[in-house]
Amino acid sequence: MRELPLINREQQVLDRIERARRRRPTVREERITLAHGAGGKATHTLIDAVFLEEFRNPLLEPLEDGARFAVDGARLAFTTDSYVVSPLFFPGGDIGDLAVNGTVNDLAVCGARPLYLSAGFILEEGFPVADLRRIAASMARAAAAAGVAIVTGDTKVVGRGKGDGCYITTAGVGVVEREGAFSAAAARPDDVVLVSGPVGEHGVTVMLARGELDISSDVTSDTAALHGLVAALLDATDGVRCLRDATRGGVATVLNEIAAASGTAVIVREEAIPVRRDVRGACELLGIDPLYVACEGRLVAVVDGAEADVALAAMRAHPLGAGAAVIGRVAEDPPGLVLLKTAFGGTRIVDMLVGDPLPRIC
Amino acid sequence: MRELPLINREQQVLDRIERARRRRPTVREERITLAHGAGGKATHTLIDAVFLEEFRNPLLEPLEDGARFAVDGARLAFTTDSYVVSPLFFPGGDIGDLAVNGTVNDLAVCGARPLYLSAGFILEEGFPVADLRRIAASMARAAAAAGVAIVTGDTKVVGRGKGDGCYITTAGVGVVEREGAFSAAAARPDDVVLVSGPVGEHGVTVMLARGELDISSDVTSDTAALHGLVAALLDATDGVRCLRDATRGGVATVLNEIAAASGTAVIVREEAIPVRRDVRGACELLGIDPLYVACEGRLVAVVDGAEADVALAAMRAHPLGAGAAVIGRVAEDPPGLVLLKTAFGGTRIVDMLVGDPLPRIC
Amino acid sequence: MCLGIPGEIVEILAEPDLALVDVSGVRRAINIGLVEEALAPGDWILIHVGFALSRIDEAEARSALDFLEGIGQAYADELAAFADSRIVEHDVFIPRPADLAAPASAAE
Amino acid sequence: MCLGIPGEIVEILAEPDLALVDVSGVRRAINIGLVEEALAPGDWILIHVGFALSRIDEAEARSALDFLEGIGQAYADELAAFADSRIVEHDVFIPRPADLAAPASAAE
Amino acid sequence: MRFVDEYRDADVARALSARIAALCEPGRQYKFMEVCGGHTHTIYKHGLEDYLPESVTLVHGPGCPVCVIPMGRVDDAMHIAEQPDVILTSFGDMMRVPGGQGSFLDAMAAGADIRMVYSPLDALKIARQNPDRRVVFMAIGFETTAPSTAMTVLRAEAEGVDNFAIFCNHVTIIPAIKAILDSPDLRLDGFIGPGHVSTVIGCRPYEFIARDYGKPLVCAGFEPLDILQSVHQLLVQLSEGRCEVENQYSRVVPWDGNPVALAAIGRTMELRPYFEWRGLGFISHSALRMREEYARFDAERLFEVPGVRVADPKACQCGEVLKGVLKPWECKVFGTACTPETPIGTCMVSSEGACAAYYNFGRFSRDRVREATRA
Amino acid sequence: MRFVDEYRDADVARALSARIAALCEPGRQYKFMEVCGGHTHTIYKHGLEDYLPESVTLVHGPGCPVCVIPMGRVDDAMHIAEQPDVILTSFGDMMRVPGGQGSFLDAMAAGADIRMVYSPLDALKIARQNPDRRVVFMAIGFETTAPSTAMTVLRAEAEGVDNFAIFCNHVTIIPAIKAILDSPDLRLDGFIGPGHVSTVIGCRPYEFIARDYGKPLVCAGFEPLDILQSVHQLLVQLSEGRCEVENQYSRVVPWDGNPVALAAIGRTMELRPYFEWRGLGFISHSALRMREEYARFDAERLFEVPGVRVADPKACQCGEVLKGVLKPWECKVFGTACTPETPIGTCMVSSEGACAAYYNFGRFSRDRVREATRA
Ligand code: SF4
Ligand code: SF4
Ligand SMILES: [Mg+2]
Ligand SMILES: [Mg+2]
Ligand SMILES: [Mg+2]
Ligand SMILES: [Mg+2]
Ligand SMILES: [Mg+2]
Ligand SMILES: [Mg+2]
Ligand SMILES: [Mg+2]
Ligand SMILES: [Mg+2]
Ligand SMILES: [Mg+2]
Ligand SMILES: [Mg+2]
Repeated sequence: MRELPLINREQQVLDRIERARRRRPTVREERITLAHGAGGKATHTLIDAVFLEEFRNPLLEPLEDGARFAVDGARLAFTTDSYVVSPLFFPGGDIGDLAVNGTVNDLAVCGARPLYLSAGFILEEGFPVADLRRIAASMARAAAAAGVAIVTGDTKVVGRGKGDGCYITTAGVGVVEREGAFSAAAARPDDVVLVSGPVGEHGVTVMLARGELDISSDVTSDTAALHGLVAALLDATDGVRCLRDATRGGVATVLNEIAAASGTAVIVREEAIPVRRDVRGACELLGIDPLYVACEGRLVAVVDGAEADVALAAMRAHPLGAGAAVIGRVAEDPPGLVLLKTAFGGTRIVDMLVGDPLPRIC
Repeated sequence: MRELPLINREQQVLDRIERARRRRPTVREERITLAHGAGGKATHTLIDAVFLEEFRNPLLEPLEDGARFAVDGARLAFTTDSYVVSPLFFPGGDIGDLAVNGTVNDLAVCGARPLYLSAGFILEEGFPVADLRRIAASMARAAAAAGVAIVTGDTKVVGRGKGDGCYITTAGVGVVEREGAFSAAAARPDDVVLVSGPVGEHGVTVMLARGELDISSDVTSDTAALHGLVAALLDATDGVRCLRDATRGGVATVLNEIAAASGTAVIVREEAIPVRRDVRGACELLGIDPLYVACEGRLVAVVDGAEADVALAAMRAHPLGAGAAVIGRVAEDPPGLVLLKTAFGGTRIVDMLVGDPLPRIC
Repeated sequence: MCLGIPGEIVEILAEPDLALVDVSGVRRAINIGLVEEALAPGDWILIHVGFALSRIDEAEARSALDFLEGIGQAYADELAAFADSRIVEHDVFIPRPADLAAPASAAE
Repeated sequence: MCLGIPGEIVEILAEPDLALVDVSGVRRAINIGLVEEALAPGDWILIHVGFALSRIDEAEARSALDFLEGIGQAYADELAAFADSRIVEHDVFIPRPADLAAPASAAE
Repeated sequence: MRFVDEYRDADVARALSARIAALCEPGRQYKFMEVCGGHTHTIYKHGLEDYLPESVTLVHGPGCPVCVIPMGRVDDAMHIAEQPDVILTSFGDMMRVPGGQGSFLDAMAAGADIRMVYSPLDALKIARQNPDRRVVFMAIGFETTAPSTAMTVLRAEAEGVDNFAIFCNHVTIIPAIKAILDSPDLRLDGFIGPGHVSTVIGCRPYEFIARDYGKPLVCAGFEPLDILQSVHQLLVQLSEGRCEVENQYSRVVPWDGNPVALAAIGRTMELRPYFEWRGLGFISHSALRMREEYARFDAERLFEVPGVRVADPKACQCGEVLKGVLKPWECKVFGTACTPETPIGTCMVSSEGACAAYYNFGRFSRDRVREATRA
Repeated sequence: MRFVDEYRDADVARALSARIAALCEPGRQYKFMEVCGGHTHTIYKHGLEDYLPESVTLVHGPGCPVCVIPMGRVDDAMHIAEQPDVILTSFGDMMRVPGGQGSFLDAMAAGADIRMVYSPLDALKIARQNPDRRVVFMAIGFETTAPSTAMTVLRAEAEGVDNFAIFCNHVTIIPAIKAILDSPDLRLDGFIGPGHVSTVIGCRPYEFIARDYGKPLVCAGFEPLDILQSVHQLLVQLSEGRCEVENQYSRVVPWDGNPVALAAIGRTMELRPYFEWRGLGFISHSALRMREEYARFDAERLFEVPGVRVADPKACQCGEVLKGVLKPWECKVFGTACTPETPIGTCMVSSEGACAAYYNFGRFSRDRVREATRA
C-alpha cells in the first residue's frame, strides 16, 4: 500500500471546505422541497436557519431529540415528533405505534423515563373511521407496552386533498431519574459506538410497502419502544456518553450529528454494521445505502471504550438488543467527520444525507 | 304571558331524548367528514367513541383542555393542539401566534403557568420559505410575549396536494402553582359565568379572510395569550370554579361542556353577551350565530356567585379583559342544558354545535 | 321564508347592477338588478343570497313602528299603575343590570 | 456505467418476457426480453432499470475468481513467512473481532 | 342593527302579548299556521311562544325549501356530482340533507367535489374560474330565491359562460298552501303569510285564501315583533269578523310584488306539470324548471339524471310535520334516532325545519325552564 | 451477495495491490482513465485508491450520463413538465440536476407533476393508469439504458398506449472516448472500459483505441476487485509491451455484445447528427433520438421544445472534470459554492459524478485519516 505525502494543495482545499461546512447554513431555496423533510442536510439547514434563528434559547439550541429542564425540582424531558408516514399501515406496524414509540424513544434517549404523551390528529376528509380506530388501537397497545399514558389530545379535519389520510403529532413528557445528558456533544475519543440491531428495516419496509417499486420482501418495520433497552444499558454501566434513536436519515445521520456536536471523528467499520440480508438486497436494487435508511427501533449509543464489553452484553441481554454490535469508535481527528473503514479495506467519508434516499439508477 | 301546564306527553318525549343524549355516542359515519373537526357534537362523538375508548385513563377521561399530573412532587399541566387554519395569515394574526397562544391558553385554563412549548411542523412541498420565516417570527414574538420558550420541535414535509402549506402542532408544559383544577365539572348552582370580551372575532375574521364570501370588514382576530388574565383573576378571588378558552365551537360549546360535565344548567342572557357590531353583521349576513364562532383570546370563567363583582373587576382591570361581562349563571335544573334568555324575553336552548357553522341562506 | 337581511347602500358600483352594501359594519357587493326603482347611497335594501329583493320603505317602517311603540307605551303606563310581578320575573335574573351593560369596547 | 445488480431467477412468469428475480432475499418481476438465450430458474442475470441486460456466465466467473483467489493465496503464503505490520494495521481497529461477529438474528 | 333590533323589544312584546290575550275569546282555541320556515326559526330562536296565551297555537307549515326536497332529488344531485369534472354547488343547508346514499357531506368525504356557496352568483364565479370543469348549481327555494337563480342564468348567458348549469328545484308556495287547505286533517284559524316570498309575488295571490277558504292571512316580517303583531292582526280580524289578506310587512313587501323578479323567473323558467314534495307527495304545477330556450343551462337535460324515487324511511313523519298535523316532538324518532347530527328527515336538517328549530332551541319543558330562569 | 461479495475481499485486494506495485517501473507515472461513472463511484465508495501505489493515478472520465446533460436539456424537460396534463417521469438522479431555472425538485415544489421511476416500464405503467394525462419519460443513459427505453416504446406500441412519450437524451460512449483521445490536454496510459455499456455493445467497438491510438483498454466490472484487477491487467500489458482490448468482466460482457438490445435500439432510435454534452460541447453522432416511425412517442416532436442553449455557470469546470483534466477538488467552487445539496455542476449531483463521489466519500486528507483509522 502506498504512503501518501501530505498533498498541500488538496489539504488547503479541504480546509476551505471544512470552514465552509462550519459556516451558518442558509436556506437558498425559495420553496420547501421534499428534501427539507428527509432528515438530512436540508432539514438541518432549515431548522437552523429558520427555527433556531427565531426561537433561539438555551434549551432548544443543542437540537437534541428532546429538551431537558427542571420544574419545581423535578427534572423533566419534553419532546415532539410529527408522523406523516405513507402508507399508514405497513408490515410490522402502522403510523399509530410509530407515533407512540418514536416519542417514547426520543424521551428515552434523553435519559428520561417516558410518562405521558399527547396526540394531535390531523385527519383528511374521507378518511375511513375504521382505519382511525385501528390506528388508535395500535397507539393504545404501544402506549400500554411502553408504560405510558396518552393523557391529552386534539383532532382536526382538513378538506380532501389537504392531507394524506392521517397525520399524528405526539409530544411526550418524561422524568429524568439519572445523571448525564447523553447528548450528542458528549462523545470523546476512544469511546465506542454501538447499535442495538440491524439497520434500515423500517425505511425499507415503508419504501416497499408503497408498492410503486413492485419489490416484494419479508422485511418488517423495526418500530419499538427503546426505553427498556436504554434503562438496561444505563443500569449496566456509567460509561454511556450519548444516546440516539436512528430515525430519519438513518445511522449515518446520527453519527454525523454526534461527530459535529462533539467535535470528534466517528470511525465505523462497514463489516461490523448489522444489516439484514434482504434489506441489503433492496438497497442494492435501489442504489441506496442502508446506513441512511430510517430505523424506528434502533438505538445508537456512544460508550466509554473501557465499558464496551459491558455495554454490548447489556444490550444483547435485552430482547430489543439481541442484534446489538459495536460498529466503531470515536477519535480525535478529523473533527466533525464520520469515516467508514470499508469491508474492502479502504476508507471513506460518511456524510450527512442530501435529500431523500431516492432510488437511483446510475 | 301564559302559564303552561306540564304537558305530560311532551315531557315524556323530552325525558326520552335526554336519556338518548346521555348514552355513549357512536360514530355512525364510515368516513371522516369536516364536521368531525368542527369542535361540535361530531368532534365530541369521535373523541369519545374512538380516542377515549382506546386510550382511556383517568387523566384523559375528563377531556379537559389539558392533563394535570404530578412528577417528583412537581405539579404539571400538559396539553396539545394542532393548527390547520386557512388562510395562514389573517387580520390580527397568523397560524404562528395562534399555535403559541392556543397552547398557552390551554395551560392557563388548567390553572398552570405555561413554561415550555414544543412545535411540530408539517409543511407542504412548495410552501414559500419566506412565509415559513414569517410564521416562525410570529411564533417567536408570541412566545416571548407569553414568557414561554419553544424548546423542542420537529419538521416534516409532505408532497404537493397532501397538505395546505403549513400545519403546526404545539404541545405545552406548565407548572401548577395554585390549588383548584378549574375543570368543567366544578360548576355549581348559583355560580356566575363570565366572558373576558366580545365573542366570535377570530372565527369571523378567518371566514372573511378566505375571500370566498366577498365580505369586507375591519374585524381582526382576537388571538392572545390569556395566562396573564387568568393569573389576575385567580389572584383576585378564590371563587373561580372553571376556566375555558372559547375556541372551536365558540362560547356555546364551552358552556355545553360545562353544563354536561357538572350536571348543572347554564343560563345565559343574550343581551349580556358582548358581540362587536360588525361581527354581528357578518353573522347575520351568513346566517350563523356568534355564540358558535371561535375565539382565540377569550376566557370563559365560572365563578362563585358571591365573587361575581370581584371577578368582573379583576378581569376588566386587565388589558385582555377590558370587555369582560357576566353573561349568565349556573342553575340546578335542567341538568346538562344551556339555556338562553333572549333579548326578546323568551327562553331557548343553546345546544352544542352540529358540524361547521356553514353559511346558511334559509 | 329564506334569510333576508336589511343593509344600507354605501356606494353604487361601476359594474352593472352592483352596489356596495353595509350590514352592521361589514360590506359586500350586492346585485341590485332585481329592484325596479333607482337606488342611491343611504337607501336600505333587503338582501337575499347576494341579491337585493326590495328597497325598504322607511315611511312604512316608521308608521308601523309608531303603532308598535304606541302599544308599548300604553302598556307601560298601565303597568306603572301597579307593581306587576311579571316584570320582576324578567328582571330578577342574576347578572345584575350593572354587569350586563356591554362595556365600551364591545359596544354595539 | 449505470447500476447493474446480479439477481437469481426464481420463476419464469406467465406474462411475456417477465421473470421473478431474487436479489439477496427480495423479489421483483424483471423484464428478460433483452436476453437472447433461454433463461430458467437458477440462472443469474444482471439487472438494470428493471431489465435483464445479460445472463451471468458462471463458468467465466469461476475461472476469474480462481485466478484472483490464487493471487490471494500466494500472497498470504508469502506473508506468512514474516510478520508484516501492514496486516496488523488493518486488524488493530477497535471493535474487537468478537464484537464484530454479526449476531445470529442479524446474520446475512 | 336597524330594521332588526327595533323589532325585538321585550317591552313592546309584553304589551302586544297582553293585547293578544285580551283578544282571545275565553274557551276558544286559535290555530294559526306560519307557512314559512323562516318564521318557525324566529319563533323558536327568540322564544316567542312565551308571549302567547295557551289558547293560541302556532302550527308549522310547509315553507321550508330544504325540508320539501324528496330524497330522490338529493340522490339525483349526487349522481350529477359524480360525473367527471363536475363541481356541484349549493347552499350550506343542503350539505347535511340525507338522500338514499347519505348526504352531500358524506359524498364529499367519499371524493365528490361539492362546494357551498352564499349566492348563485358565487357558483357562476366558480364556473368562470374553472373553465375545464362543469359547474352545477343545485337551486332550491321558493319564489324568494328563484329570481336570483334566473338572474344568474341570464348573467351566464350574457357572459357566454358555457360550463355552468342549474339543477332546478325551485318550488312555488301557493300550490303548497292550497294542498294544506284541501287537507282534511287540519282545522286552521288563519295564516301568517310568508314575507319574503311576498316581496316577489306580492300579497294578491293569497286573496283566494280569504275569499274561497274563509281564512285570514297576514303577510309577516321575520323579527319576533313582526310575528307577534301578525298574530295580533289575525285575532283582531277574527274578533271583528273580518277575513282579509293584510300586509304586516309593508316596509318590505309591495302589494303587487316585484315585477322585475317575476319577469326574470318567467323568462328562464316555467312551471312543471307536477313535482314531488317530501312527505306531501306529488303536487301539480308546484315547481319550476328551466325553459327549453335555456336547455344548455339545465343540468337535468345535460346530465342523465336517474330520477329515482326513494321512499322516505318508514319512521319519517316529516309529511305530517310539514302539514302541521304533528308537532315535531310527536314524531316517534324525534330527538332519539332523528337528531340534527343524525337526521332521518329533512325537517331536522335545515335551520328552518320545524324539527331542527324545536330540537335546537325549544327542546325543554317550559315549566322547568321557567323555574330555572326565574331569579 | 453472490457475484458481489467475492469481489470485495480485502486479502485478495492486498495481494493484487502488491502485484500492482511490483509491476510499476520505478520512477514512471501511470495514468488510467476509468471511463464510467459507475467505476468512479466504486473507487471512492470502497476507498480503492488506498490499494494503489503513488505512481498509479486514476483519472475520471465522461461516462456519467447525468453529468453530461447540458442545462438547456433540463430546461426543455421542465418546459414539457409545465404543459397541461403532463406527468414527467425520470430516474431519481435527475431530480437535483440544476437547469437554468432550478432543478426538478424546485419545479415540483412550484407545482409541476414530476415523478421518479425505477424503470421506464414504470413510466409506461403510470401512463396506463392515467389515461387522461400525458406521460413523458425523460430517458437518459448510455447504451446500457437505451435498450430498456427502446423495449418500453415497443411495448407501448404493442399495447396501443397513446399518452406516453420519450424525451430522449440517450448518448453513445464511443464518440465521447474519441473526443477524450483527441483532446490535447491529456496523456493517458490506458482505459478502464465501461463494463455495463459493453454488455450491449460488446468489446469490439473499443479495438480502434488500441489499434489507432495505441492505448490498452480493459473492460471492467463494478466491484472493487474488478477494477483493481483491470489496473493489474493494464500494467501487465504495458510491462509486456502489449496494447489490446481485454475483457476482465467476461462473466457478464459477451465480446460481441447483446444483439437483441442493439436491434431494439436500432428499430426505435437513430443517431443524431450532433448533440451537446455538458462541458464538452457539441459532439457529432454522439446521441440518439426517436426514429421518424416512432414520432408519436417522441416528446421532442409532440411538444414544442424550446431547445434553448443555456451557458454553464462561469465557475463551473465540469468539462475539465469530465475530460479528466482536473481533479474534482481542483475546481474553484468545489465543496464551497458547489456541494451535493447546492450543486452548481452536474458532476456534483449524480452519485456517479466525480465531484459528488469525491465530496461524499473521498473528501479528507489521506494522511490524517490513516492516522485516525490506525489502532
Ligand atoms: S323527527 Fe325527523 S323524521 Fe320525524 S318529522 Fe322530524 S325530521 Fe322528520
Ligand atoms: S465542483 Fe461543481 S462546478 Fe466544479 S466541476 Fe465539480 S460539479 Fe462542476
Ligand atoms: Mg430521535
Ligand atoms: Mg422529537
Ligand atoms: Mg424522533
Ligand atoms: Mg384541542
Ligand atoms: Mg389526499
Ligand atoms: Mg381550550
Ligand atoms: Mg389542547
Ligand atoms: Mg385548545
Ligand atoms: Mg423529530
Ligand atoms: Mg394543497
